[in-house]
This record gives sequence, structure tokens and C-alpha cells, in this order.
Amino acid sequence: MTALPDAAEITGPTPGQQLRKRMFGHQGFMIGAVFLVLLVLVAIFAPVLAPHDPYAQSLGDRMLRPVFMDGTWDHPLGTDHLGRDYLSRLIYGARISLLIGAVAALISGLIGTALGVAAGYFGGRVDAVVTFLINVRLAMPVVLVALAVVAILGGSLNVVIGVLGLLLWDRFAVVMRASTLQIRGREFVAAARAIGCSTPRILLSEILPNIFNNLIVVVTLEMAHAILLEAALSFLGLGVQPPNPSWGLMVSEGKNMMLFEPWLVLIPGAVLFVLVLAINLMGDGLRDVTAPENRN
Amino acid sequence: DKASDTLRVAFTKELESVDSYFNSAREGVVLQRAIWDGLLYSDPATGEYKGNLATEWEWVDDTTLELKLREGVKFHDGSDFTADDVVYTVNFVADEANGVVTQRNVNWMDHAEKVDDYTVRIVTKEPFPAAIEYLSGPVSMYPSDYYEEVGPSGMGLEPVGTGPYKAVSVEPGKHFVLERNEDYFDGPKGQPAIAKIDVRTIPDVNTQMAEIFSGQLDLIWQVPSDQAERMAEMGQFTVANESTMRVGYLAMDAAGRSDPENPFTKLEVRQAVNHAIDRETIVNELLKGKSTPIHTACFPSQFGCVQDVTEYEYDPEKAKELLAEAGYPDGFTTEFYAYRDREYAEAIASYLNAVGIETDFKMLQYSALRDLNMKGEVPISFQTWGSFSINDASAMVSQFFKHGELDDARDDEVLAELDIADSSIDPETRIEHYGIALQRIADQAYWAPLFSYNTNYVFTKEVAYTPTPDEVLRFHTAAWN
Amino acid sequence: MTEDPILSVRGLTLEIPTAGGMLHAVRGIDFDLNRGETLCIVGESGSGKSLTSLALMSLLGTKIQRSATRMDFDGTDLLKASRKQLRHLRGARMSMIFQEPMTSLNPAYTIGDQLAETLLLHRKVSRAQARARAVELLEKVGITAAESRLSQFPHQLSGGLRQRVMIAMALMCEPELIIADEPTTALDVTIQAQILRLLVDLQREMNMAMILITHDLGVVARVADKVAVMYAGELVETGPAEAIFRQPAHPYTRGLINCIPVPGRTQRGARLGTIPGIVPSLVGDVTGCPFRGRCDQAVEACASAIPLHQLDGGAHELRCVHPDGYRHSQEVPA
Amino acid sequence: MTDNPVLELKNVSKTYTVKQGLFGKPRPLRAINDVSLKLGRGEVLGLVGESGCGKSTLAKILLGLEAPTEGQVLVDGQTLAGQDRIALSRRIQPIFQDPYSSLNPRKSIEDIVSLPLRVHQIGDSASRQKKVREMLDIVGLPVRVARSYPNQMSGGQRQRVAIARALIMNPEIVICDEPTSALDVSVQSQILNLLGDLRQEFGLTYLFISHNLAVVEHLATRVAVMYLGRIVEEAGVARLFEEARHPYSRALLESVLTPDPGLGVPDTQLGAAYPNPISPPSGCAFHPRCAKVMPHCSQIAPTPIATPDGHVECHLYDDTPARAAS
Amino acid sequence: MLRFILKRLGLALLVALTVSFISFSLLFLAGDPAIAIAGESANAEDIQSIRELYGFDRPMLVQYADWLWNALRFDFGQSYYFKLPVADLIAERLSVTMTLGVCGILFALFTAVPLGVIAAIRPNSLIDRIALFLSVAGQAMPSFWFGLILIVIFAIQLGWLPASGASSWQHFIMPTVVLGYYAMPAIMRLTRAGMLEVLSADYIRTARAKGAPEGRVLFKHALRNAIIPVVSLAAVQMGFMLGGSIVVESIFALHGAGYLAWESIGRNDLPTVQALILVFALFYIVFTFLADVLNAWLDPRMRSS
Ligand SMILES: Nc1ncnc2c1ncn2[C@@H]1O[C@H](COP(=O)(O)OP(=O)(O)OP(=O)(O)O)[C@@H](O)[C@H]1O
Ligand SMILES: Nc1ncnc2c1ncn2[C@@H]1O[C@H](COP(=O)(O)OP(=O)(O)OP(=O)(O)O)[C@@H](O)[C@H]1O
Ligand SMILES: [Mg+2]
Ligand SMILES: [Mg+2]
Repeated sequence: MTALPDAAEITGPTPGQQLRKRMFGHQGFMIGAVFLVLLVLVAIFAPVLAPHDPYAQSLGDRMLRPVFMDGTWDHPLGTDHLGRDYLSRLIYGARISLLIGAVAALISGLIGTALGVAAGYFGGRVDAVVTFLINVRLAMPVVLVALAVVAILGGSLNVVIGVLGLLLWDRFAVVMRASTLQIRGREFVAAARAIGCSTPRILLSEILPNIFNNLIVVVTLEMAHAILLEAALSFLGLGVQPPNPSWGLMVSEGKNMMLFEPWLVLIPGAVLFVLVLAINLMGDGLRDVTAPENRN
Repeated sequence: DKASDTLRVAFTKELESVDSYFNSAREGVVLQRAIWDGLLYSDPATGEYKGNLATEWEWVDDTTLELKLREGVKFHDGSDFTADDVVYTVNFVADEANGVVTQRNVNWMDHAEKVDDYTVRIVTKEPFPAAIEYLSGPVSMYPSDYYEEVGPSGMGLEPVGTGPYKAVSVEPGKHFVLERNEDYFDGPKGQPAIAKIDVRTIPDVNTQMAEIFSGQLDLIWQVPSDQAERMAEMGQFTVANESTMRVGYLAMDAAGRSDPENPFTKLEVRQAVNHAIDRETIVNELLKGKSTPIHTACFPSQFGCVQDVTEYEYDPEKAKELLAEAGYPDGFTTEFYAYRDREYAEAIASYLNAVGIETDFKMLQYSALRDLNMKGEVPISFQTWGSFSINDASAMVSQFFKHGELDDARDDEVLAELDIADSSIDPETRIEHYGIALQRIADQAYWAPLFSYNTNYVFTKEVAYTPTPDEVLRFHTAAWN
Repeated sequence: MTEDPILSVRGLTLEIPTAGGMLHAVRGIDFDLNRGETLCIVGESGSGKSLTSLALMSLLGTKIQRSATRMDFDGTDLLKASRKQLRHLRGARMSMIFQEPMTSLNPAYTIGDQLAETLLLHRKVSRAQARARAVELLEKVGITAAESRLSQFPHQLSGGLRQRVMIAMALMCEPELIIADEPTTALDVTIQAQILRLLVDLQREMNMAMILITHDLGVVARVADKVAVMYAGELVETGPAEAIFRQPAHPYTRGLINCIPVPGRTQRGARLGTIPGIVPSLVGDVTGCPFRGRCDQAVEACASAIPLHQLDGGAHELRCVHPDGYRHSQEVPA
Repeated sequence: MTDNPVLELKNVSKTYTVKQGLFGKPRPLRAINDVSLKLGRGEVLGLVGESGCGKSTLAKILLGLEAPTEGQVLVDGQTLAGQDRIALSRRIQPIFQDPYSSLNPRKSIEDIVSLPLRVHQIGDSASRQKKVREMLDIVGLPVRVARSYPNQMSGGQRQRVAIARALIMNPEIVICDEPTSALDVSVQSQILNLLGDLRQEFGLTYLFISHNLAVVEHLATRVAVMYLGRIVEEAGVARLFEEARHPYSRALLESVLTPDPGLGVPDTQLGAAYPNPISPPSGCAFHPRCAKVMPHCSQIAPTPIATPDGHVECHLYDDTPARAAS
Repeated sequence: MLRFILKRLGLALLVALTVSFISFSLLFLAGDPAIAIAGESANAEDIQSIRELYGFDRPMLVQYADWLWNALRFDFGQSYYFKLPVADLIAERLSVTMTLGVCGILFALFTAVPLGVIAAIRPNSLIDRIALFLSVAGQAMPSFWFGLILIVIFAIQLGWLPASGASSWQHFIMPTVVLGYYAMPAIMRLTRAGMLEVLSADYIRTARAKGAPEGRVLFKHALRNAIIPVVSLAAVQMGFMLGGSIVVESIFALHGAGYLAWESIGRNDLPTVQALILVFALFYIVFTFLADVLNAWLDPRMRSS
């Protein structure tokens, strides 16, 4: 009947394709992603890549210098204060940082997203309560509270992950709340309700896919945040415990000889910096490519 | 520096209170020796006891010590030192209700009595042979009127004593300035040479070193061995090393308090632990200096610390065999606690790992670990004990093996021997019974004694100082070159 | 019409580099505007109307490349004018009113400050004089209690009032040319009529030239002296309003006029005229008539260069292969 | 007038509480004020009025997206509140104003159009797919768009998708909230034609909201004029356009700018004072802008006066208050 | 406006109360404070008597109410460790932390805002890219590591600056940089984003159409609007910074509140830790409160509502 001769060709890319194209075209994102993938591979294949047992001490070979400081190839990055191979410890350390970053971001992501989406969607009292919770959380000094809790419970990987996971949900809540608020006002949500969709269905299949990009951005940023915080806690001695090769712990251990063997501090700090930088670059890139002004 | 006649020193720890009865820190002892005097004095080199605020002393009976006081001594606030001050001080600190934190140093005293203005008697609760040692160490004399007025917190902020230095400025935990006491009596400590001592708390060793490099400090101490070694190599500083009475050891839950089934209830396991650790290497590579491997549950120089006990040489194979014998052919996993010297603790844990004892490493603050310890929830831990520099075995072995809450062995036999040794006046009897107890401890491998500590003092070439083995920095013996 | 036009534009071309290639947003626009005359530029969304107006004010972003063979404002060559010269023109001799009354005023400053600023920037007057002038103009644009409005902030005014303030601001220095980019699109129909009427009255009174941009043919018909129909960056038809509405020549113009329901004229419920299809992409090379894909009069020749025809003896111009806008039987449909 | 209305509003009011500023005091805002309306089967009721007068709020109430604060909504004589919302959503479907925000950008066209079927669990996936294709064809979209996403389509195409989604459940009533005001005129005419065709083919009933009187005139059978939450005049379309009674309706009509060169811009004679819905004027809410204002207009609120084919609410047509005042 | 302030104040108090309760109950679980008080050589009876003396054997809520009541009168109890009133202890140390915090935020603002403005004026230019990279890199730099590197370079290698202490302004240079750089990226981005958004706003076009010179457009019309959110962020960052001073103070041996907090955690000095958490939280709350008020005042839309 009204079949119009519609000249418009539907040739444009789908949102997914567009996103991928922008991602691959984004310099910062790609640099970050490549580094991150490399580090993840290093973490996965640590047993294969590490030249030595990261825990094997040899008190006779303490603080051997790395190869670029007249060391030998036997210990390319030298050894630490207990004669353990620095390179191997760094490689295994990637596992700790990545694990902590990922799990802490996951936990806080779940908490923050649930709170934020609920606040944004339901508004009113729920929103008031969540906003209040966010305010309370923001008012608590993170480092201090984390230190205190770790001191109480004793430092271990699980405790550190748990504490960080329970402390870092604020940004998720804030961002998810704002995104949900924005999406909730769109007419397709009203349309879905008018069609008769249930609330869970609207939340899960109409709202969540639309705020997922923002969620991913926050996940990466919070992952970086968690990794840095773990390192800081470990540096202060109230994080991951020895002999785990946490990079923060390595900086802290190397710190004692900092004036004489600065590489002991520089190397793990630099690796930490690179990892966090990679994740941040990726998160930043994601933020760029998913930013609303880039959307069609 | 020499120009301003001020010795600038760094402390690592924030001192909670300058009042020596209300802190338990090494730094506190240092200030105590500078600001106050004890009744007696023990020569750090020879161990010989000399009169200080008292000039003569004599046991009237098993529990009564009579002392004649030095006349003409004045406190920094100008008041005279008399028997009243001794009586007040002793009675104050001996009263548990007053909450002296270093109870062990004072709780042997019952009270003091004034005989005349310059004669006092100190009455002990039980016969206490180590009394002279304590009176020349941690027990110092306070001005009665002033102390009564300001109490411990006032004393902590504006300390007043008779010592070679007076405190002119106290910022709690941060900064202390001492000035030479120009009216100091001619006692065994001698007259102080340096006019002013400026002590800053700098918690980080690196920062301390940075400051001494840049000429902001003259003397630092407790410098870790690696750094001390490097600083010695630089040639710009004097690095002096002295041993201390601090002993590092592994305490194991032989009594099964954490878990009746725990592996350390088995003798073979404890022996295996003893065999697993290479004390020599740790001492040579990590502690260095005047540290030595230790095999007894006390410091060798302490009275009664006999040395001919069973020794466990480093033998990881033997350790594994013993573990297999005990029913752990593949080893086991245990929580491993420590509260200081993470580096050493880590090295020790690594030795344990090597023979199959996997460690779940837990670094706690001292009080937290002690809390757990008292509740009996610690299977194995790396501990250290400094005996408060008291040169008597009772200060260590009796502290831990008399079924107190920190006793993880709970051996009745040991308890009986120590009871005799602690309260006997006769030196021979004491030595004999300490010997039996220590032998039993070694045989049963209740502990794995590891090594003694040492301290490095680093100071500029302008400074002349000879450290003593009791880990006490004595400002009054320091001088300019 | 013997006097020189106040604004004369020839071959105005605007190009925007984009990720996909060069966007030929505006291609070769010519028009003249005399003093006191109103030109309406009408066209669909995205046809380049706003870009054209910004180009006249030299307010385009740095990214957008402007070129033209001629762009004269009352003797000043806008193409060669220095920044300073332009600054002295803008606000003083040529003013602009924007589409969004809600966002076109700075939320941080009072109405009075913003009105006075224009005058203070261009005339050596005291603050008090500037404010007096502001009150005068506010009253002129029909704002009651003008004095008290001066200390109000934009958010305290309704959309209609804000647009009046914008108009007052544009008139502060009695400009010779006023460019209004869809000044009433965001407003309700009743307010739209009021604002338009106000603009037309003021323009007559001050004898200003005006360029009014809109996509509403109703507005065009009621306001314009001259009409320029814009499609995909080109002016496809220009001429006196009367001529354009009585005898629309370009198929696009005709299509537009047929699309809109007119009370009393189109039959209620009957099907309206339509223009099928959508606007072509202007990225990359653009040749021929951009409307040919949607045109029911298209012939093969539409793909090549399009001539400009003069109708009615000159004032009415048509850009189409057909001299009168209609395909004749001998031509082959594309 | 319809005797057997498919949709009826009885004295419906909707009050929002709004805060001014972040922490301002909450004040009531009567978006809809005691509105009664009837909508007969097959009718197109045009609803016009200026921005903020409550048109969309009324649409939301009809769609069950908002509950009225007072009054009842009857569908086929039964109250809306009592009915199952799911069941109701089969009969009333929306088309919104902004085709850019009314489609979920993350879903393919097929997902969007088939959503109502899936929600109501109608048919299996194959039959749904078939139905979607049919629907796309009906609204004039090529079937291949089924796999596309909204961002790949033009505004007009999107609005067609929205129409397809609304019609896939074979609803009786379609609520169109300014369905063309975001579109260019050339596209608007396509959509208007489509809506007209669909109405004839499926016998739909429309509530057609618009601020463009010309569009309303073209499509509607009856027109309701809204001002500040009240329907001030309701009449058959011909009647309204020939002899509007309410001064506001007249001003609206006069404001319509037909493309007639030479006529000039009309003078609507409306005051510029824009009403604030939070503190509406007393008496007749329109009186501050009314050209024919009488002294009592600011004191007494007018009541509906029946007209042959609707009602009007204006003191010009009832002389009781005037008499009472004198 | 007054209404706004009062409501905002009420909210702030409620937040403070909640934080105090959380911190109290958190540390209540921390184990036996009596042991911490008793010290290294205490025996079981000593500890029990201390427990009774300090009232640690009472129910938690009672202890909390007690604590809160005292806290309202600025009495946070005695430090277990120093045996001094916690309030005095903190008051004495706060000056260092506050100095550091103020210097840090000023450093961040004075570097980040100009950088952000320049980056926004020339988006995608070299300066913009450098600024953006600096901000990403800045956020990735562990502050403890950064601090150590600065010490190695400026205190040891070059000998220009003192490594520790707080006795002169030079002492504050490195800690200020380390503390401040962490807040920089966020402020810079917000300034940049705000400026970009404002610069593309219609009213900026209006200002240009008036013939306003570019400098006036940028600073009078744009920055004024873009700076409003930066004020809030700076306040939030300032609050975070005080909490984040722990790391910096411990590296540079500044005896401030952060360092006190770290040490007190280690010493199980609960009254001090509790009070410090509350004090840091209060700082955050006060700063954000002030920022909100300042914002409301800066933003006419809020001022007049
Ligand atoms: N800064 C820019 N960068 C890229 N493209 C732009 C820019 N400004 C405008 N365009 C594009 O140029 C074309 C013309 O835009 P313009 O704003 O002039 O349209 P318009 O006719 O005013 O439309 P409307 O009626 O929607 O206001 C559009 O396709 C638009 O997308
Ligand atoms: N959720 C809400 N909360 C508070 N007030 C609201 C809400 N929704 C609408 N309003 C107010 O109710 C009044 C009517 O709004 P509505 O959206 O119905 O107007 P409208 O006639 O559709 O306007 P437009 O033509 O602009 O779409 C307005 O003053 C609006 O501000
Ligand atoms: Mg435009
Ligand atoms: Mg609406």
C-alpha cells in the first residue's frame, strides 16, 4: 500500500561495528590495549616465562645488579634483598596486580551498578538513600579505612581484594546513576513500559545495554585505581604479604636500599606505572569512543 | 654539628612518652639515661656495678636492700635530691595501680622506706637476686614534689631529672632538645661533653640517611646492615657495630593451644624446623656485624645462659626426614606470624618452605600478634626479645617458659627448674637450674633460637662515640673529634 | 533598485573536513540584499542555512573552510577584513539572533549586563547610558517593567521573553543588517507570531536589512521580500516571495509547498504531497543536481552541471536543467 | 459526540510535586486539572495547546505510564486502574515525538518491533519474525532494515519503525504525542499520509497531540484545546476551524501562518505574560493574556459550557458570573 | 539560599554521624585495645584491669554513645599510646597536614586550570595532547613511587631540597608536588571538558556575535561558567588529599595527621584512629559543603532559587 520508493540505502555500520572501528582507530586505546594484553599474557604464562622460581631465595646472591648495570644474564633484572630473581618476581607479580584489579573492580562494580541503577531508575526515596550512601562512602578516607581494616583482619590477598571491592563502588554508583537517569528519560523506556515490559526486563534489556559502555569505562578506571591502592597498601606494609611478589611490596622492600641501589625501586615502580597507564589509556580511549558526542 | 656544639640525632620510632616508666621503647631508654640517673650504675664495658645516686648499698636481708644516697645532687628544677624522692619514686612505680607500662622492671619492688635524709631501704616482694641489675638500669629517680604535682603526663612533656642532660623542649613523638646539665655531679657517667642534643623522629631509614648525607644529622643508629655496609664503604662516616641482647627465635605451639592436632605438637616437626634454618648464612648475609647464631633460649652474655645445650645444625635433608617420620612426608601448610624485620622473617619462611612447610605469612603489629599469642592462636611465629638489656637469663627464659599466657610449651619440668633458678640467691644454684631448663628446652626444641641482633651506629667524622653492647645510646659519652 | 546592495555574496562555499572526507556543506551561493529588505532562506534541516549565516558573521569554527568570490558588506570586503575590523562590524553594524533563546544568553550574568555589554563594546558611553539604552530597547521589544528586568538572570525569564531580550541585544547599536537564524522555531505558535511581528515592525522602523532563516514556509510567505530556497548546500531557487509562492519553479520548491497541509486549502484527510527519499550525502565530490535522486522531473542531464535560469526577467532565478522546472515530453526520465 | 466511547477520562487531575532548585521547597504543580474527555471508536482527537500545558502528561496517563492523582480513565467503560496493565497495553499503544530517543539504540529493528510480541508471549520466533516483516512492509520499510539499527536510519524511517512497533499488537487506540514535530516537512507529510492510511485500513482510534494546528486540522475529526492543564474548548474539527469560541483557540488559529505571501504577520493580541504552571493565575487561567478579559475573569474560574459538538470554558459564553458580579 | 544552606548542613551532619558510627564499629571489631594499652610486658591481670578501667567490657552501642557524646565536646579520649588527649594530638599535627593539603590543591589548581583552558582552546593540538597524556600518566603514577623518585633526584643526587621534615617552606615543595599531582589530572580534565562544552555553547557564539574580543569571550563569558564544577571538584579532591596524605607524609617524614593515622593503626591506638577517620571525613564534608555553598553562590540559577 504505502510502500514508498525509499531511496535511503541502509548501508551504515551497526553500533557495534562503529564502536569497534572507532576503538581500532583510537591511538591511546590501542596502545593501552596492546600493553594490557601483553601483561595479561605474561601473567597467564608466568610459569613458562619466568627464568627462576620467584620464591627461591639465595642469601649469598643478594641484590645482584640487573644486566644493564653490569649484571649477568642469569638474573636479567638482578635479585632482591633475599637473592630472589627480580624478573621472575615481576612476572609473577603481574598476576597479583591483575587479579586484585579485576576482582576488586568486579565486586565494586556489582555493588555500585546495583545501587546506581536502582537510584537512577526508581528515583525518589531509593535515590535519596543511595545518594546518601555515596556521600558517606566518599566522606570516608579510603586509604585510612583500608589500612585500618587490613590491620584488623590481617593482610592477605583475599582481605585486600575484599576491602578494595567494598570501598571502590562509589564511582560506579555515581556514573551508573547518572547514566541510568539519562537513559530513563528517553522515550524508548516509556515505550517499553507502555508495551507492558516488567521492571526487571526494562532494567536488564533496555537500560543496561545502553549504560554498558559507561560501565566498562568505569571498570577499567577502577581496576587501575584498585591496583594502585593495593600497591600503596602493600607499600605501607598493610597489604599483600610476603613472599608474594606484589609490586607495591617490592617497591617497599627495595626502598630500604633506595639510596644505593635505586633500580630496586625503579623497576617494580615502572612496571606498575606501565600497567596502570595501559589500563588508564584503555579506559580513556573507551571513554572517548563511547562518549555521547561520538554517538550518532 | 660541632660548630654549634649540637649533636643532631634521629630516632626511628615515635616515642609515646618521655617518662621512662611509661614507654617501652629503646628510644625511651636512651632519653632516660640522659635525663635521669639510677641509684646504681653498671659499667657497660665490664658489667661492674658502681654507685650513682647511691654511693653504697647492702642487702640487709633476703628482701631488703639499704642504700646510702649521694649528697648535694640537684634536680634540673633546682630541688635537692633526697631519700624522699627515692621513696616517692619507688612507691609510685611499684604500685601497679599507677599503670607503669614496664611492669617487669618494677614489680619486684614492694616498697621503699626512708631511714634518714640520705639513707633508704628498698624492700622486694621475694628474694630477687637481679635487683642490683635493675637498679642500675631501668629504675631511675624522679623528683617527688614535681612528680606528685604533674604526674606521668606532665613528666612526659616537661621531664625533670638529675641526669647529665636536661630537656629543654619536648614535642611528643617528634622532637626533643636536650641541653648539658652544667651542674651535673661527678658520678660514674662522667661529665657530658656536648652542649646540646637535638633529636628528631624520622621514621624512614632512607630519609635518615639522606639527612646525614646532606649534613642535617650527625648521628643515626639502628641502621640496617646493608645500608651500614654501604655507608662504611663511602668512607665519609664512622660506622660502628655493636651486638645487642636482642635474640630472634621461632616460637612454636608445642602445647597444642592453637589446635591440639597441630604439627608443632610433634617433637620431630619442631626438630625439623630447627634443622631447616641456616642460621650461619642468615647471620652472615643478613644481620652481619656482631650478630651470632643462637642455640639457647637466652642471650649468651646473660647470667645463667649456659651454652652447652643440644645444637641443631643446618640440615634440610634431615629436616625432611624428620617431617616424614612425624607423618608429614609432603610437608604441611601453616600460618606463620611475624611482627618485625620482615626481611628476616621472609628469609626464615623461605627456609621452611624449602623443607616442605608451606607458610601463610602474616605480618602483624606487635600488639595484634601478642593478642593472638595470648589467646593461643599462633602455631608458629618469628619473635624477638631484647630482655630490656638486663644481663640475666631470667629476663628471657623465665619470661616465656613459666606457663604465662605467652608460654606455648607449658612444660612443668622447665617451670620447676626456672622457679628454683629465679628465686635463689646462690649463683651456682641458679646456673645449674637454668642449665637444666635450657637443656630441656633445646632437647624438646620448643623454640628454634636463631640469632642475636646487632646495631649499627653511623656518625660523621666530627663525632667521637663508642657504642656499648646493650643497645643504649649514651649521649654523655659522645664528644667531638 | 539602483542603490548598492548592503550585502553582496557571490560563490560562497563552505567545506568541512570530516573523517569520511570533505563535506561540501555549502556550494557556491550567490545573493544580494538591499537596505530595508528581508531575505528568507528556507530549507530542510541540514541544508546549510545556519552555516551560511555564521559564514556571513565570520563566526565559523576554525575547522570550516570558507571561500567566496565576493562577500561585501556595505563596502567592506568581509573576506579580507581583519579580526579587529570584523569585531567592529559584529554587534555594531551587523547583528545576529540565534535559534535557541534558552541557551543563547550567558547564564552567569544579568540581562542588564549582557545588554549593556554590546553597547559598551562599540560605543564610548557610560555604563548608566548603556543601561538606559537597554531599558529603552526592552520596552521597545514589548517587555514591561524593563527597569526591573535588568537585574534578572536569563533563567528567570520564559523562552519568549528571552528571545525578546536577544532581539533587544541585537538592536543595541542600531545595526544595518540583522541575521536571524530560526528565531522562532523553539517557541510556541502564539509566541512565534508575536516575535515575528515584532521583528518585522522593528525592521521597518529602523530600516534594517534582515536575513531570516527558517524551515517554515508559512513564516517565509508572511515575512519575506525575497526568498532563497536552499537544498543540500545550494540555492535552488531565489526570487521575490510573491513569485516563489505563486509560481514555484524548482521541483523541490513545489514539493515543499505541496507537503504542508494548509487549513482551508488542502482537503481534510486527503493525502498530502510527498518528497520521497532523503537528502544526499555531501561528503566527497558532489556533481549535478543534488535533488535529482528525489525528483520526479529528473532526467539524465541532471547528473551534469546545472545551469541557472532567470525567470520573470531576472529577479527570479532557478537552478535546474529544465528552464521552467518541468520535464518536457522529449526529455528522457532518469 | 460519542455515546459509546472507547476511551473516556472522567475528571482526571494530575499533580506533580516539583522542587525548585536543588533544595527548594517542593510545590504542587497541577499538570492536568480536572479534565473530562471522550474518544469514540474510529475518531481522531486532536489535542493542541502550547508547550507545558499538559498534553504529554495526559498521554502518559492514558498509556498507564502515570497514575492520575484524581479521576478515572475508562477503557470501554471499565476503569483503567482496575485492568491488568499488560492486557491494557495490547489495546493502547504509543508513538512518541522524538524518533531518535524512542528507539533503543542497542537493539536491532527486528528486536524493537517484535518487543511487544515477546512481552506478551505471542507466537514463536518464526511467526514473530514473519509478523515483523509484514509490519515493516505495511509501514513502508524494506524488509532488509530488520537487521539494522536505529542509528543507521533517518528520522522518518525511525518514526515508521515506531509506528510498526505500535501497530504490531493490533491496538485499538494509538496515542501519538507530536509524532511529526521533530521531522522535516517533507518527511512529515509522509508520516501523516501513513497515519491516515493506517487508520482507514485498521479502523484505528487516535489521540493526536500536536502544537501545529494545520496538522491537526488535516488529520483530526475532533479537536480539544488545552490551556494550563484544562481543556478550554472541544469541538468538531470543522466547527473549531470555522468558528472557534474561546479567545485562546482563536489566538491559536490566528497564529497559524499559512503560506500566503502578502498577508503579513497577524496580530494575535495575546499578552506576553507567560503563565507559570506552579502558580497559575486566579480565576480563568487565561485572563492575563486574554484580549477580551472582563473584570470577573480574574476572580471566577469558568465552568464548561456545552456546545452543539463539545464544550467551551469561557465567561464570554455564560452570563451568570457577570450577573452575579453586578 | 538560607534554606539550601540549612538543608545541606543537615545532610552533612547526617553523613558525619554515619561515618562516625561506621568507623567506630569497624574498629570495635579490631580486637582487644586493652592489650595495646598494656604494652609489651603486661600480664593477663593487668590487661583485665585495663579493660575494666576503660570500660571495654560494655556493649558497643553504649561505648559508641559515650564516645559520640564526648566527641561532640571535642574530647576524643586519650591516646592509648601517647597517653595524651587525642584532640590535642590531632590539633597539633593538623597544621602540617592542612598546610600540605592547601599547598597541594593550590599546586594542582594553578597547574591544571591553565593547562585545561589552553587544551580546550586548542583541542587536538600538541598542547592538548601533551596535557592529556600528562593527565593519564599522572593518574597512573603511584604516589609513593613518585615521592621516592623525587627524593632520589632532588634530595640525594642534586641536593636541592631537604628530604624530610617540615621546618621550612623548602620542606613542603616535594610533598606538595607529590600530593598535588594526583589531583591535577581530574581538575585538568574537568576544566578542559567544561571549557570545551562552554565554548561550544550558544551564548559564547552570542558573545562573539556582539563583537566581544576573544580574550573577553574566553575569560569573562566562558571560564566563569566552566569554573563552577571545578570548584566542587577541587573541594572533593582537597578532602581526598587530606586522606591521601598518609602515603606522602610517611615518605617525607612529615609529622602530620596522615602519618599519625598510619602509625596509630600500627600501634592499635584506636581512639586516635577513630578520631582521625572522623576528622578526615569531617574535612571532606566541610569542604564539599563549602563548595556547594560557593557553587550555589557562583551559579545564579541556584542562587535565586
Ligand atoms: N562544525 C561542523 N562540523 C561538521 N559538520 C557540520 C558542522 N556544522 C554543520 N555541519 C554540517 O553541515 C551541514 C549543514 O549544517 P547547518 O547547521 O547549516 O544546517 P541547517 O540548515 O542550519 O539545519 P537546521 O535546520 O537543522 O538548523 C549539516 O549536514 C551539518 O551536519
Ligand atoms: N515528571 C514530572 N515531574 C514534575 N513536573 C512535570 C513532570 N512531567 C511534566 N511536568 C510538568 O507538567 C507540565 C505539563 O507537562 P507536559 O509534558 O505534559 O507538557 P506538554 O504539553 O506535553 O508540553 P510540550 O509541548 O513541551 O511537550 C509542565 O509544566 C511540566 O513541567
Ligand atoms: Mg540551523
Ligand atoms: Mg509534550
